[in-house]
Amino acid sequence: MEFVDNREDIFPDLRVNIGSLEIANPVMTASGTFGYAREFENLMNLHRLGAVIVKGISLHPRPGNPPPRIVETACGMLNAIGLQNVGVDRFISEKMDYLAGLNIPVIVNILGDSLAEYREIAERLVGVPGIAGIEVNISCPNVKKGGVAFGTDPSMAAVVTKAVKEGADVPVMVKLSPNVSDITLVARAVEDGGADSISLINTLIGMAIDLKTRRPVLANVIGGLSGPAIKPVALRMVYQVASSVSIPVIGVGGIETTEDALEFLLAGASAIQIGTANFINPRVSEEIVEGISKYVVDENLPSIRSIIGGLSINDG
Amino acid sequence: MEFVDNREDIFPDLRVNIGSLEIANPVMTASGTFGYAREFENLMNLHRLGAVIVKGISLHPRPGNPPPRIVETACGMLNAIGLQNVGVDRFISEKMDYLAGLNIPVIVNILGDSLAEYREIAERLVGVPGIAGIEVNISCPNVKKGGVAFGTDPSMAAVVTKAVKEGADVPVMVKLSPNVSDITLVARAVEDGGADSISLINTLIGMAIDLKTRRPVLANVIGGLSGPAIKPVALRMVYQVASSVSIPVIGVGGIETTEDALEFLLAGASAIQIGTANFINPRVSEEIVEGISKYVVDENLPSIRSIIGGLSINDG
Amino acid sequence: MSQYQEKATVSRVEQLSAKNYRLTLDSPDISGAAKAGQFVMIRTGLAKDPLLRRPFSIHQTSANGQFQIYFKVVGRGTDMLARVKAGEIMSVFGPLGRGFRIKKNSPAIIIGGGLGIAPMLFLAKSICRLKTDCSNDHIILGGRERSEVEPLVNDFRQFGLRLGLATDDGSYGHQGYVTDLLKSLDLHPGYTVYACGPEPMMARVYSICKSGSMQCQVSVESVMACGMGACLGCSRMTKKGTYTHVCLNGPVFNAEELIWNS
Amino acid sequence: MSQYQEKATVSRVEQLSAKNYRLTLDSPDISGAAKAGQFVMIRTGLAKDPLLRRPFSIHQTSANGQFQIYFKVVGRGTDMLARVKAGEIMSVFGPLGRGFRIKKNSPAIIIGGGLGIAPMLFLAKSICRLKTDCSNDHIILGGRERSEVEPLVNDFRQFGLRLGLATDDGSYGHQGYVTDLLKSLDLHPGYTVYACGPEPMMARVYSICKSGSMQCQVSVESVMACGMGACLGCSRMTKKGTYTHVCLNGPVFNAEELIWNS
Ligand SMILES: Cc1cc2nc3c(=O)[nH]c(=O)nc-3n(C[C@H](O)[C@H](O)[C@H](O)COP(=O)(O)OP(=O)(O)OC[C@H]3O[C@@H](n4cnc5c(N)ncnc54)[C@H](O)[C@@H]3O)c2cc1C
Ligand SMILES: Cc1cc2nc3c(=O)[nH]c(=O)nc-3n(C[C@H](O)[C@H](O)[C@H](O)COP(=O)(O)OP(=O)(O)OC[C@H]3O[C@@H](n4cnc5c(N)ncnc54)[C@H](O)[C@@H]3O)c2cc1C
Ligand SMILES: Cc1cc2nc3c(=O)[nH]c(=O)nc-3n(C[C@H](O)[C@H](O)[C@H](O)COP(=O)(O)O)c2cc1C
Ligand SMILES: Cc1cc2nc3c(=O)[nH]c(=O)nc-3n(C[C@H](O)[C@H](O)[C@H](O)COP(=O)(O)O)c2cc1C
Ligand code: FES
Ligand code: FES
Repeated sequence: MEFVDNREDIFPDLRVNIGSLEIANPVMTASGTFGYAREFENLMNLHRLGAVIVKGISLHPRPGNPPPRIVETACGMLNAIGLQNVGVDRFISEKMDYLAGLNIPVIVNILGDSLAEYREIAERLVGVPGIAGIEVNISCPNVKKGGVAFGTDPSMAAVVTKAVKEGADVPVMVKLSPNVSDITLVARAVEDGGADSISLINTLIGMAIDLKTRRPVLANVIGGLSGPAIKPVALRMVYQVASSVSIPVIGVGGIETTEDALEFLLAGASAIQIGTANFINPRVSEEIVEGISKYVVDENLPSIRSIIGGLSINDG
Repeated sequence: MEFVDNREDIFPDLRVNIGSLEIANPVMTASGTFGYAREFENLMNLHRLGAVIVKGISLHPRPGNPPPRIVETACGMLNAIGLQNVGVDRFISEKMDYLAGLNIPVIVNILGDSLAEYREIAERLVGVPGIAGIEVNISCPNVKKGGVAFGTDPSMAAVVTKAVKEGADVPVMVKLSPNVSDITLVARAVEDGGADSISLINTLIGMAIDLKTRRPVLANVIGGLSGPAIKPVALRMVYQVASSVSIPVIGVGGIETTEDALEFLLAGASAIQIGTANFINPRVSEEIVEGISKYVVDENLPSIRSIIGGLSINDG
Repeated sequence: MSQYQEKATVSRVEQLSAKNYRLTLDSPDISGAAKAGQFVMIRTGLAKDPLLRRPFSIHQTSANGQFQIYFKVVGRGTDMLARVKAGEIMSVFGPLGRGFRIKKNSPAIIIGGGLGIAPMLFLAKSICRLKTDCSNDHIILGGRERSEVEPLVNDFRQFGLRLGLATDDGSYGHQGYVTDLLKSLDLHPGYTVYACGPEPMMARVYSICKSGSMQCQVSVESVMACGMGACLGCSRMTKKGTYTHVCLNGPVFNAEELIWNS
Repeated sequence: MSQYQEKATVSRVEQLSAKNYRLTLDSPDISGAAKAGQFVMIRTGLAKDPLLRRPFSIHQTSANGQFQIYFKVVGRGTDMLARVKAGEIMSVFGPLGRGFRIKKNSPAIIIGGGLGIAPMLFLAKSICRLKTDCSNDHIILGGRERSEVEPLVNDFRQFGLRLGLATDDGSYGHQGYVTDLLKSLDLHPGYTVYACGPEPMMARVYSICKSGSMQCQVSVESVMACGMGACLGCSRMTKKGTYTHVCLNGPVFNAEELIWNS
């Protein structure tokens, strides 16, 4: 057995660490854009993913917003899904078996209306097989209560983080809203609150108007802007936050290509999430894993980790 | 003389009021995207503009940032011009003669490093013929001192507004930064500070990375995102601010077409500014004036004013 | 359920009227798997704008690995699609959704209004193939004016089913609605009505079916981002008071499951 | 200073090598007003992405109202431009910038490296027209390999000026740099050198000119949003310590005005 050459297993070495969680490669699918993964099983090889983050789960089922819920904008889209989901109990009973069977890390995105709800969702997920982490959504613009205030007020963000940490038995990633004056304040607050990692950005709040009807296009009036349009904002915030905290940062916002993904790693992200791009090319996440792999080989990198935060800034 | 039919002069009626300032139509050119207007004299009919807003002027000349200063992004661009300008004195002596000769309202965009500077620029503009208003830039992301802090802190924004109002002899429009948690707080603060009107949005802060060199594309690292990509954010903020203050609001951000412009009016803007689109089609502002004119005729509107804030919201 | 993301070569572009086009695409996997009433999502350009794919019903498939879409230029995506040239390659994703559930033992009335005619050619073909004789089935095509209906009529004639035609302005066929023609038939509860067209048309069709106790399947539209259940964008309220998703549970629904305003 | 935004019809598309193309555009206003060294801004697509126009030197103009650009596919905009077909209409804006200042009484050495060859055809033509006899003038073209140079040589031959050719890999002409050929000439202070190419090439050309006390004009690039002085994006530091703008004060500068790193 000692003669088996294992280099093929670790070369190219794409593994990254999100705190105590080691994942096979830095590519995750973003919450709300990949269903419960099963939707993609015939379209790509799910086993190639670094991790799957599932649609946001609340304590009780939510019907979501009335239609229209989405509208395309320039190089982006607005969504006001309104966190339609089956609630944590049905999520565990109906969705987790399949997800656990995939043998890839599953991160559950959660959202509550109150501190107590956040903590309770985390508690219900305790001991459920297959869950590798929790992503706390404190930033969804599409629910009226709580959500927004939690994400824009650093001290509230810290308190929510603490509540989830107390309830959870897995690492906790907190997902930040970009709709704030100083993202580093919120980031440091959730770090102090005990977050194991930070993901950003959620969507920017936007609006679209139908000139013919003179009404907002979305029934919910406002929605969350995602897609390539927001990539410059996401990259800037990832860079700022990665420079401000010492926990791992996961970058998300407008990633469509391997190059996009690598730029986020250079900016300081330990991993990335792919959102809207899944709608355009359902195989995109696998293709980006392949692309990153090729990059590590072509550039002769010891591992993908060697470029994380590798951005050079000219002080000249 | 009483038999002269003047209806042609007022039909279609495109006039709008920005407080005490009446302009012939709601189309302005945005600061920093239209030079000092002269650059466009052979390309369009400058007299058709509702108003011209000139490149941001500071107390002393500024050289601006080293290149690269711009980079294209998805449906947008980042700029870090760094407020290159000739300073207020040379602006008055070298640029104002031409601008005053145009006989259209000229609004001077100003930026200072301190309260005293803001007020002093306003004072130097007192009595200069041809100036119809001042637009106060409290939101430029590209200068290190002052600028950003003024724009993101409501009380600072109010103080700057007051300082300029004390110095100025023309109406004062305050231009807000979108990089804030709650734009309505800043808007109400500048209204309380005495602003005659509010324009928004300035650029979102973003970043671009060159994968090959592993450096930020812009020498300044970060820059301001403009263009169609940001329109949904601008539209949402204009809607929110127009619903929160009683002074006129001027909408800017990603406007490229007549439809875009009309959507901002529906959202509550009394006028609009055209920025990045000038770079793509130097005649765009004139074409939008024509487009709005046609809309008023086709829709049989008594005046363009009748659609300002005319958005219907479904409460159903 | 097999879905494919295929690079399809455009083999033919037909302009059927001022704004209506038909594309033929070489796409063996999709055309092989497609069922009547299903749709595809097509990327209309190479760049990031327009960003999202656009949904189009499968108009018909052929045994040699091709399928067609029939569409109207209404905005930027369809405008780009109308400029496509034979030989170009497009990214096509499908077949998607649940198509029509063909009732083999029930006489069929197929109703297509405007662009709703698009999926009905595939349906008519499938019904006739399944039944071998469909001379007792009906098809009713309608539109605002001649150009919305006439160019497609020959394709429908080949199956030998009874054809009714209507236009709002009377420039072709009966002047009036497809529902006038529907009502003029000797309707009985055994019929299954399959309809696709503007919402008000489908609402009227459904109300006729309801009073006549006939089965009614409708193909509805919704704004879609993904077309395959990932975004939850394409919601539509059901009679049960819960949302259903047009891309997964539709686009073809039993009309009675949905809420109709009329 | 007349600038036009023209809807230009593409009358010819030539692929000169794997990645290099030449477009001929019907654009009477622009081609009528253009001077050698000026450029145009072209919108490469119909949609909002790519958003900005792209700058291209005017390669040559013709008396019948056409001009050409010669370009290389390096990114999304040029990729779209390479897919353009004859008959299509493009939005073109120009002529822009300050071109070469031709010194009528000074023998010329024209140096084009890589894509820097693009504006030099127009310049060579203009010099020969102005001087009627340009057999004492030189042109030196260089590139990395044969395909970057050869396809253009015939166009330059027509003027009867002395032609030197160089490629980095020796696959065509002299193996080495255009500056080797420049140095091999019998240089004297009376010459005016006109150069366009990669920055290091222009830096070397300028340093040769400086030591030889020759006039040197260079055409430089910069990222541009507007191409006409409105955005202040295209700044470049001058020896005076102030920024100049490539689109207004260039793209052709006296090399001594600029700072060269080498
Ligand atoms: C399942 C399904 C099948 C369809 N089949 C066909 C077909 O066979 N032939 C055909 O011509 N059209 C069909 N459509 C409609 C087609 O998808 C839209 O016309 C197209 O997406 C418009 O794209 P655009 O970029 O040209 O318009 P846009 O610029 O996006 O919008 C222009 C106008 O079209 C409306 N619109 C945009 N997207 C949709 C959409 N997904 N559904 C409905 N309205 C929309 C907008 O509200 C707007 O008023 C189908 C839609 C669905 C959901
Ligand atoms: C005055 C002037 C004249 C020019 N003339 C020619 C010409 O005759 N033929 C020709 O092939 N090219 C010319 N260029 C360069 C040409 O503008 C760029 O190659 C083109 O803009 C690239 O667009 P893209 O969308 O394909 O590339 P992008 O996708 O935008 O970028 C791809 C690569 O090209 C670089 N690039 C992008 N824009 C520019 C730019 N404006 N200047 C320099 N590098 C850029 C980027 O940094 C990147 O590395 C000229 C540039 C200027 C400023
Ligand atoms: C349709 C849709 C639904 C989303 N739902 C969620 C959600 O439930 N929870 C969450 O934290 N983020 C949600 N997001 C945000 C994405 O996870 C991601 O942060 C954002 O879209 C930016 O990334 P992108 O530009 O790659 O899409 C959703 C985004 C979209 C487009
Ligand atoms: C190149 C450039 C320079 C700008 N300079 C200024 C400026 O000096 N002062 C200012 O208030 N805004 C400035 N802006 C912001 C614009 O006026 C406008 O607010 C912003 O670009 C959004 O509008 P748009 O999307 O239509 O471009 C600048 C924008 C650009 C693109
Ligand atoms: S379109 Fe995405 S779920 Fe239906
Ligand atoms: S490119 Fe805009 S000023 Fe030169």
